[in-house]
Amino acid sequence: MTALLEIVGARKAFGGVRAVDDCSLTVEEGSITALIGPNGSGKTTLFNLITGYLKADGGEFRFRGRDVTGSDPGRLYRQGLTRTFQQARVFPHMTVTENLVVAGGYSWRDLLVPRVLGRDRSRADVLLEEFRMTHVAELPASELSYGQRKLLEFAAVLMSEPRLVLLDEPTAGVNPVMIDTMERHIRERHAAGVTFLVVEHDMQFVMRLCDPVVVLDNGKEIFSGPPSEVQQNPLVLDAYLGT
Amino acid sequence: MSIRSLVRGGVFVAALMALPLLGFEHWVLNLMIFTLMYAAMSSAWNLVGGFAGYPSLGHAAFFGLGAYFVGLWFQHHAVVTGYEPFLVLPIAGLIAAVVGFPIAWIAMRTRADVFAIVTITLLFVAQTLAFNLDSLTGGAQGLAMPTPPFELARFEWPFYYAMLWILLASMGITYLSMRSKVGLSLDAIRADEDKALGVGVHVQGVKVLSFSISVALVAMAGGVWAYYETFTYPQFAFDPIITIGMVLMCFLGGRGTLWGPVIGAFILVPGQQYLAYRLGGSQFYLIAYAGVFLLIMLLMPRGILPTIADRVRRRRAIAASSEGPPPADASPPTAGPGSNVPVPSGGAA
Amino acid sequence: MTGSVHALIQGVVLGILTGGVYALMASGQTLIFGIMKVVNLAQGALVILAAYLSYTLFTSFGLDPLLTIPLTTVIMFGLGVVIQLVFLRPLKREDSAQLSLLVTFAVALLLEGFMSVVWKTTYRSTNTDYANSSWTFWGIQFTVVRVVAFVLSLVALGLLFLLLNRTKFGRAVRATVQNPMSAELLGVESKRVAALGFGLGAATAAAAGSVYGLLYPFNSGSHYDLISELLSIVVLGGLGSVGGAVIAALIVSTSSAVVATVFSPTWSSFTFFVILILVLLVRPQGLFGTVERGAL
Amino acid sequence: MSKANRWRRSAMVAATSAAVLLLASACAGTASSTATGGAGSSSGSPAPSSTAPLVIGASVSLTGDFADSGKAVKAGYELWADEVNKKGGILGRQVQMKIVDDTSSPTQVVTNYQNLITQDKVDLVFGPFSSLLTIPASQVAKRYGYAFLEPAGGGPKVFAQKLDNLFFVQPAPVVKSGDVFADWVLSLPAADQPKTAAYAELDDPFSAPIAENIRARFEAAGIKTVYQQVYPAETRDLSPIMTKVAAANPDVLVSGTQSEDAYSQVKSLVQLKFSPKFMYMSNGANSPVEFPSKVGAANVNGIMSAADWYPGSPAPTSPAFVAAYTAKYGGSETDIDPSSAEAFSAGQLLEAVAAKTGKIDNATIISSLHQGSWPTLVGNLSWDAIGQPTGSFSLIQWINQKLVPVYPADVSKATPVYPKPNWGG
Repeated sequence: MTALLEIVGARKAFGGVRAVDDCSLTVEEGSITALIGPNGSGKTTLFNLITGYLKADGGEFRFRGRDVTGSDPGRLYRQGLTRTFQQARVFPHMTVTENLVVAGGYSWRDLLVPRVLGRDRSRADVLLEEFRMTHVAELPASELSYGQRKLLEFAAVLMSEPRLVLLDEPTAGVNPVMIDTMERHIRERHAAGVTFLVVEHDMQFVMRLCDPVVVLDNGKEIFSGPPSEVQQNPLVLDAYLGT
Repeated sequence: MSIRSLVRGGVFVAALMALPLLGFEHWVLNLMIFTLMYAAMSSAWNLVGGFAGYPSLGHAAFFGLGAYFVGLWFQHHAVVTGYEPFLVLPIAGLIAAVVGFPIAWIAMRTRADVFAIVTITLLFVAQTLAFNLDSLTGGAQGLAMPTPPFELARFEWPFYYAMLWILLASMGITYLSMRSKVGLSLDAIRADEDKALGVGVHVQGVKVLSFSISVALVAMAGGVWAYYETFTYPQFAFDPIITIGMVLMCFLGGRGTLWGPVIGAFILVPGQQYLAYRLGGSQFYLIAYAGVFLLIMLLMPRGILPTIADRVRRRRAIAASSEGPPPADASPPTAGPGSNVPVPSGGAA
Repeated sequence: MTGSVHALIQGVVLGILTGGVYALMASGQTLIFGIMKVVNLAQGALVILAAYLSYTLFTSFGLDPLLTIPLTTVIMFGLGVVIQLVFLRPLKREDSAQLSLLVTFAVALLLEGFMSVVWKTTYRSTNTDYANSSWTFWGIQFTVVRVVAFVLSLVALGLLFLLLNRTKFGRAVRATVQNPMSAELLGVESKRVAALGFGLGAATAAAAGSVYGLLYPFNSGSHYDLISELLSIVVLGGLGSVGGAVIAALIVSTSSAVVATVFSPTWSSFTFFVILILVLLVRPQGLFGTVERGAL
Repeated sequence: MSKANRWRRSAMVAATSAAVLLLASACAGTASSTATGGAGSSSGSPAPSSTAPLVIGASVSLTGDFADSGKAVKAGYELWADEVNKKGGILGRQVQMKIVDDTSSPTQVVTNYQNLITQDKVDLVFGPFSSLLTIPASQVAKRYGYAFLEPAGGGPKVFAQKLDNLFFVQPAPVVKSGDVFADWVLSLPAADQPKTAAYAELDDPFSAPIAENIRARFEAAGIKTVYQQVYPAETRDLSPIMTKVAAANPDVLVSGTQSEDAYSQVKSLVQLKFSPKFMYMSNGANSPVEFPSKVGAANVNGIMSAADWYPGSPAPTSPAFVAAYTAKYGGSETDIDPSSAEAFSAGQLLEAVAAKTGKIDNATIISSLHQGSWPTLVGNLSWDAIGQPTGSFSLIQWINQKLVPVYPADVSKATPVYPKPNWGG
């Protein structure tokens, strides 16, 4: 396997607090890498640095072998790096189909074509079928349940056929049935060749799905390895239990 | 929907086109000129303030730019037929767009609230420039326009139709952008700009584009206004109250809608001008005005159109549910699991 | 030439002395933004209202405008709380930034209408017996009113600082400014803080208004002059940063006074706008603002 | 309502003041003459019968920047209507004023005159307040052939329109209102004349041009300009400029001011302890109550200004005007804004035209006023082809804390005091 995403020495401080402190991390092509750590360990900040929402104070970011340090989220998206948000951010006043189409990526030249073209719709329909959401295709996203919104957000980022998807707590606030649904979709997509980096608190979910697991504490990577070893690692135990 | 909106638009355009032919008194046409002007500008403002969600408070800077451009052009060119000032309007619009582009590029890097402040600052910069570049603008002495040589009976017609064309252009652009990916992008930007950026929407480009088009339309209206007024002055052309008018009408009618700003203008402009004419002497004019303003904001924060549309939809839904099972595609989603989870409001908590 | 050096120094002195008053007005403005994310377009009108209050207390009861500040502060605080409860609290979260702009503008109009009914539209100024006195040091004029205004503003800002840093309420306010969500998690009642914070912002207008009335003639429409300057100051300083507002106020008033004295008053307001645009080019968040992006 | 215009609302309050001519009894006697059709309106208003009221429309600013002066103008118009109606109206027709608010907005002022003329079909119109609103308004009036008597729009751009239906009801265009000061200074013995001059000018159509006009005269006469500065209307703080004036140490300070800036100038000079030998302020200093109250009564002495009407005006019918004013509005003579007096004069001109021609329609008014001079109490008002009055103002000076006309000789009630006493003296 080759490295799809490489981070070397990323740093980010807010005021005096070092949220991410000399953090290095590699996501192998074809993996479902978990990123875990106690609250405040810098997971979300690291996500924001990777996806270009925050500018790092230092460090280097490489995606598909290219230096992408300082790229904005849109550019990374077009290169195949995309993410979901913890709070299921969808566009509430747009229909489910439009939510997918807007994320499908269109160039400058396409700005004046209709909102939803025939080919946009057929692409969206395939995904909606896969996610079993065809019946809500024309509803505004605001009328979906929270779990459905999470699915919609996930489906939307797939519109652009990404190489790497960063999932920020895909199961947070979602009922058990929906967790299974989410897990199934991740597996299917993984099988289709998409790499995942997942921040997650649900350890059972992580253990079932992910390999390797990366543990972050105080903005640093303290462990990286297969899930079976995580629970035995003294550093990780320290970090979670606090000493 | 498309047939109905076509009919609605056709009736609207035909009625306005025919209005001067019906032999109204001058004062009616005069009132209509200002109504159309504000409808056009509010509609143009809507592109940025309504659809993109960036409340510009500086649009009057471009109104003034258009007014001064027309005034200055005819310091050096003669007016013979009287129609020349209308012919240079596209140039005024182009200049406004070119000037607006870099300004939007800088100002739209900030958040919406800072953007509002930066644009109002821009308005005062423009006003200061108009006052201080007196060798160019005539400064505090004001700038006289050529006197329109039209015959009295149809004096208002050219101004009326010029304003009407700008309104139709503005509404046409709004309609097209709503139906195209521009509108899709703007909807996404307004709802959640960060998310939009993260799914590859050309956020900055679309915002700047809509700003440029918007201010170009406003500048053209400014040019017509100055010619009609026959005189312009920095304080009058670069007046915050002009921006506030556009914003208020847009909010009143319903921002982010095609007809909202037009409805807002058709209510507010005649209302205001009539009130000022009939009862303006009252000391309580300003208090009453502010009171109405506040009531609208608190009771109909989304504006008339969306509020009415909501009510109609709800009534229909109630009617439908009492008559029989709702149509399948309109039923609330119950199939998906997890529907018991509380739904956080808005995109960004 | 010594003449121009002298003028420069005089300009700087004037600017700094005036800057204190602006700092006071802007601190209230920026505080309200920090707590509620509301750009308060009524702040200028509140200052003018306070100026009228102290003017009336002075002309009707002969009370010195500086001595009545505690009284006007209480009144303005109450008014601020009422405005927040009646007009701002009902706004829905969605769009509240845009709507609050318009609502506070409407409140400004309402106050203006009210003031023009009560006090008419003639210009007023609070002319105390020390209004025309000045001290001269090294050939530089220090007008008594300005020095008093400056000192007073420092005192008021000092009290504000103490309030924010040494009281429980102040800690709640600062926590809300930094992160409303976690502040709520920590048990801060954000609604109460918002109401009291708006009151506090309005209260700073009391002292500022008394001083403003001493320095300049004003009428009910004067708030338009103020608001654009105040907004620019808070943007320059970074929305929500009290320290930034103070520094920005000094930059603004000093640069305009210096340009007015050394070059020409015609360009003094313009200079400051140029500074604002330049700062925003380099740092869109203002001098001391922090980057915020949605709910990241 | 904009940043740049603190003073514009009080612009021309005292911009020039007009001595009011109560053409009182002269007109009263002619009330029975037969009036023919009213307006020369081409919009086809029905010809009113000879007893129908004579409706006169005017738009003034009752809210917004110009509200203060607008209200003073309204008071003058309405006072005149009351007075003329007491005498039986004009040519037997009762005068009815229709006054509407233009909110100090150029858009509204156009709407208002359009409405007055084409909707309400008033017989005659009077002007609004401020040159800035007079220009668009006069164009509307011109279009419909209405005579445009306007008491408050005397800026250069008003006359640049070259309208033949417009008449500025003051003794001279704003620009020339300071000529009387230049006349006086240059009439002094050479040894007494100032050698150096400073000019501080508010940048608006009613202030800076006055000072510039004086400067041209002074420079031609060899008085050296040591400092000249135009400041924008939003300048709240005049101490920087006054600091420079003091540093230049001129013999004469000529200030093109409105009102608040005049007070601020004086206050700064007092604080700076600099008192020039001669001091002229185009406006502000001619306000009998406000000026001493704002700058301190002890500081007014020696300051000069120009006026057309002022308390104690030597105009023979001024007492009658004052009596009527105080009876209707209360207060005392010193509370009367000269703008009210100027507005009143506009009405008096109508009476005079009616008395002379027996007609009161727009065409008659326009042609009549272009000929001869109209015996008003400030001398005779007469106009050139584009509505510029050809008379001159009176020079007034604060002597012993009272405003007294000092020049020219025919109105003078005291000898001008110079050099100006020091502050507080």
